[in-house]
Amino acid sequence: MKYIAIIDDQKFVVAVTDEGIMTVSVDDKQCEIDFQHVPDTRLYSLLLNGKSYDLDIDHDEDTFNVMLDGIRYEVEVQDERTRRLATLRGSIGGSIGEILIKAPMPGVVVEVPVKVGQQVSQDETVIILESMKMQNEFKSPKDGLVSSVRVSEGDAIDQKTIMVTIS
Amino acid sequence: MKYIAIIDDQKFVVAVTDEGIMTVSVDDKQCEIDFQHVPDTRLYSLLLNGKSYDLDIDHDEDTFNVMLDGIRYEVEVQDERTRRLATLRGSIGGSIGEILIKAPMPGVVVEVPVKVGQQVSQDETVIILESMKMQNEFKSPKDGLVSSVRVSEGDAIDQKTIMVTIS
Amino acid sequence: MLKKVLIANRGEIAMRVVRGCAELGIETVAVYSDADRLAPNVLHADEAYHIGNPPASESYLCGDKIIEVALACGADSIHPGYGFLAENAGFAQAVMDAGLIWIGPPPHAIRVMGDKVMAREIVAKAGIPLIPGSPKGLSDVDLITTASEIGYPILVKAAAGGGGKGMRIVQESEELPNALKTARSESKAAFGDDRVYLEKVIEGARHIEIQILGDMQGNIIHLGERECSIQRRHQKLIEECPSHAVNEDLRRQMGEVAVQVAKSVNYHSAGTVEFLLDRFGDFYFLEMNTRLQVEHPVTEMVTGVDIVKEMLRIASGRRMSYNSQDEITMKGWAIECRILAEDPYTNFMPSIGKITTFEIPSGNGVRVDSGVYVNQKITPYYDSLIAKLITSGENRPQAILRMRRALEEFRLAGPKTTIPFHIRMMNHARFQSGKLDTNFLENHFEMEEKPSLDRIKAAVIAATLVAHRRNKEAILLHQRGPSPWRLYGRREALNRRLR
Amino acid sequence: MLKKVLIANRGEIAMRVVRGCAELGIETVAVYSDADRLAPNVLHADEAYHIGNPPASESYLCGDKIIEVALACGADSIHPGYGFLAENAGFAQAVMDAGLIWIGPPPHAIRVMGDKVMAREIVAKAGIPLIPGSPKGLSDVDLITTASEIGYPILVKAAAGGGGKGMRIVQESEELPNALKTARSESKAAFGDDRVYLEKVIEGARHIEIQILGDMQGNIIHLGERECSIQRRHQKLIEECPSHAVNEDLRRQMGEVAVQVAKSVNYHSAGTVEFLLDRFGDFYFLEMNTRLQVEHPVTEMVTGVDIVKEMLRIASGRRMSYNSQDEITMKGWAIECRILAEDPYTNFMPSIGKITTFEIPSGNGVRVDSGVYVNQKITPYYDSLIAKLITSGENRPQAILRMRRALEEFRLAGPKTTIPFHIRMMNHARFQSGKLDTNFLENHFEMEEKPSLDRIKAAVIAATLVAHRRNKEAILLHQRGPSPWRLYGRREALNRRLR
Repeated sequence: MKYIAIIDDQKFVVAVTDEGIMTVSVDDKQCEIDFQHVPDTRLYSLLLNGKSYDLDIDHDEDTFNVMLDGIRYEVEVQDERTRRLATLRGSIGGSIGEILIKAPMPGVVVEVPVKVGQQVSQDETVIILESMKMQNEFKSPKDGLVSSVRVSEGDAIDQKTIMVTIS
Repeated sequence: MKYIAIIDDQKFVVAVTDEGIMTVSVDDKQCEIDFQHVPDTRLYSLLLNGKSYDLDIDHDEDTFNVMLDGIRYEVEVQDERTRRLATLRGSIGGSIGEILIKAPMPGVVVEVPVKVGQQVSQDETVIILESMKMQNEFKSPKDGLVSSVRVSEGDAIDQKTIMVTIS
Repeated sequence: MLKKVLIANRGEIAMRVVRGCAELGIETVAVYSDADRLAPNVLHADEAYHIGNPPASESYLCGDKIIEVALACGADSIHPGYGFLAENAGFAQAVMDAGLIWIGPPPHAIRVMGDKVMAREIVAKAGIPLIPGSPKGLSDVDLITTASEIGYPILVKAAAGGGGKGMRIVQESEELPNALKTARSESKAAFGDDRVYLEKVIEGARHIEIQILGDMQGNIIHLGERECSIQRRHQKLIEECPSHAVNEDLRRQMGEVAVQVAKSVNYHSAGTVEFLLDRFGDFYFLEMNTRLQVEHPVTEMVTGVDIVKEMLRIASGRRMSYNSQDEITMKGWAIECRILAEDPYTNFMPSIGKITTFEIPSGNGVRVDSGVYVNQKITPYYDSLIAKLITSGENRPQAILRMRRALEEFRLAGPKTTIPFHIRMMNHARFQSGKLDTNFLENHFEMEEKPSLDRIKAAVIAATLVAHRRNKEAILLHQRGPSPWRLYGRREALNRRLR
Repeated sequence: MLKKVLIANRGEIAMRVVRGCAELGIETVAVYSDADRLAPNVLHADEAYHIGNPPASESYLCGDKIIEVALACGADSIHPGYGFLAENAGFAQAVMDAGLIWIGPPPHAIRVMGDKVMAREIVAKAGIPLIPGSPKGLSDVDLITTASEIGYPILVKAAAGGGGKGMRIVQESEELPNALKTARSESKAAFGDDRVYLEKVIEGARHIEIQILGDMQGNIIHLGERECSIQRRHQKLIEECPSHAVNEDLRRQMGEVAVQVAKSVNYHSAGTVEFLLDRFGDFYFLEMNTRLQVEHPVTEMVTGVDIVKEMLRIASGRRMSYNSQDEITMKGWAIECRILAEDPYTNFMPSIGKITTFEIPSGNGVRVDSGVYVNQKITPYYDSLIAKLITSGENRPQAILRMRRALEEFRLAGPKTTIPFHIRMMNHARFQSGKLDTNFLENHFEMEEKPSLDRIKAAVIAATLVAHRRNKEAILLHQRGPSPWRLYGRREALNRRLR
């Protein structure tokens, strides 16, 4: 089976066959591997051409968060089928250009310095959220228009709550 | 529900009710308890009249191995029904008096100094098993007759293999 | 000696005090909010009592309720840890008024040093050098005038503050009004007091602090310095003992000044006098922290003094274990990395979630102080400290190399943590050379780093194989039968023999 | 310096060497049997290679295969740990003949000291006191005659032995023939050599050993003593540094003798000279262990010397880090408890099974050296050592109290372990008073202890509630719906908010 793995801007073609003994090749280069899962955990051990890697892998759909020697790698893995679908979807759906600013954690809204319809520039603060005794400022990732403000000062909100949208 | 818990030679009557809030009494004395399980583990926390106990509990049928502050307690728990059954079984079945000497771990049989039909006295060595680089001598727990020898020198045996029986 | 100590705190510091008490044969009482029922300090204490809802204002900040629990369970004393009620002079007094022993400094010392402006006044009287700044409680208008007299960059600080809360650095005058507003609001939220004051920024300075220990017999000694220059938004991230910038002579000077500061408020128990040390070797008093500090372990590693046990001893009315300054010797080097639930890749954004893996490093010269457990949820109610990783060695390079080893060994999954940040720092040439100052992160540090191609490939292959396994399993859900995954690897059959 | 070290071992000592190398920036190569694919040393080494089946004779004892792997992967050196090939002079020579560096003493020293009888001869020549005993290789008949000359009790020891294997104590003459038989058979199995010899038993003696460090430049120093009197069937269970029975003067004397022993075989690397110390302060040479020892951490804690790093340094041809004996100072006290997969309640019977919980203690003064992981199966193929728990403190009582705290914190479930034994020892008045000898366990120790009624009740209630839960769930399997168990406790509803 062929997979495309993307990490930052690098793309790798990984071919896995598992008739009898599993073999893996990366960009057509065959690797000697031994891959083991520690039962009941998210831990894996990979011996790759003799080198030993101790990994903690968490995933969410096609995105894999790999922790290796304390460093996190975000790998997107697509097989050929999902990749074709994704390309299709991308070209049809296009980007509407609306950005949702979500709360990455529960917290209390301290201040909302913007209003619906207001023009904001990139890096302008659109919301201040307090969590773990710290105030965190959320900034607009681009120049745009505030298309909605869904929270108010003092609101205790859950993780992933959409706070503001910019279009 | 009423349970009988036996530890060494001490016996306790534990009554548990769980309509609404759970209450527990031991030998008719009511206890204030808060009992919590750490998810996905064998660990429990018991607050008993304010005192905090951190426990690791493993069980096998009605025998519970409780580790508390590094010490192991073996508790047998019976509800009234199983207790009645056990008493019944005990009085009918009786003790045949045959003792099975089982291997507590896998190992290699080093020596079998006894033969079938031989008379042995209490604490006489009936088998020597090597495991973890140590030789362990198994002794007869009572005076008796060797009724069977099921292993030979050099055998690699599994845990719980019956090695010798004494009647 | 004390018989039963109630620990009015949570997390790693509560566990630290449980351990110290256990090692002296003193019983411990934990108090917990609903968020902490299964925390290690609750499980390892001798007794534990529920005190309220997760928000600190409904549990760990409820002084009256905590005193009530202490009296009801027969505790003879209260240790406040740090944060929460530790520097609340009113609480300290209330504990004593209830007939309990307060394991900390006298309320008067807490009160004076807790008011940063009052502290400056007392210390100035003793002839100790101070950073130019404003008096407390001025209006915004007056502060803006004073700021232009002192000159920029300038620091806005909360009069009641500590731990970086309500603190803002201001580069130029236009930014000042906004900074004052935020600082007042944070300070109000954290301490119920919105007074702020100004302080000149000394550029290129190091944060050096002296650990103090005093008993009720009037003996005060110091345990040498700690360097805490690696900070972000005035939150310490890495601390070490001793400091690369302090020699024997400077240590004696700073130590003597610190002892003088402590004496000016008749201090006893553990405390810390913080200084800025500029590039010319001159130092300025910053503030005194009238409590046990997060970073106390590095001093313990190097001096061999168990600061928590000394606090317990002193509170019981005994003399401290050391008769004079000469008995304190420093051996080797220790470094502490704060492992926080924050994501260093996204500007240290707090990260929450369940801890799914928590395996601490150990071995020679490694210490971990933590108060979390596997399956615990990191919540937004408390600060983001998960664990403190401390390593020691015969010298600074050894401690750094050991820290890198220990960081790579640490298996902590679930919330994002600062471990990658610390690994990056341990590999940082300038950090290794010891050229530190409080602006190190702003001026000399970038989180991004190009990982080796070998590691990228390993991550790519592992992720792909997990995806491949998932695909296979999805197919097999329809087909039934054993997963072919079990057949992977060359040695499965043999491994089965061992199960 | 060395570039890449192959570690020809498993378990905690392999992990110990991985850590030492990592802290010096040296790459590591693990070799593993099928039983150890997921062991921490395999996961944390830079490279790992499979060498065979679980039985040591098919993997960790295959010297040729290990040398082959080292050459193939470009390692420049081999560290043998302890056990397996560590004291195999032939292997050491083969490593050197293959052009690799042997991280250990010269093969000649291993050979001489490995033959207990040859060792006695060499040492006797140097005028060092010896315990009365027989020459090696005598027949049973001759040994029985010699035994009656020396007098009972007497010890039967394997000529090629170590670690208590092939060793038997004999109280009276009738027992001797059987003891000789067992000892020869164990020795044959363990070392392929059935020669035994006899040694007089010195009653009430302590086991005291001196840690030696020597480099190839001819410098040899000692790192003070360790006391290892707490033994069972000649297996050490608890070790400490320093010894309660050794003062400054005796330490100097024993240290000088030990250095002399090491010099008699032109020793370099780490090694240990073992003595018996009798009640009158006289000491007798027992044997020299020409390897890193299990109990080396207690010396590291007290002297601050990292013995493994020094071994690596010395093997690379450098001088050791210390120029003279004067640079070695001892500070504080350290104790090590060996956590074994043995059941102290049933006469230390080995216990196997899967490790289901493994949470190590930490905090001030606590070190754990281990090489196991959760879900690992303890197998019968290797020795029973799961972990070494080491605590240090300013003095012996502090180290003991800290050990008790750490033992109670240790959460290790699955196989039965010696933790309850160690807790019992730490609470033992005679142990606490330091009155130790090698027969301590036989004469002064009972495993049985009446636990407090409070704890018994807690165990009873907890077990009953787990049984109750199981009953409820069995009923509910028929009824469906949410388990009422989820409704237990007062705060479930609130906890849900936090999930």
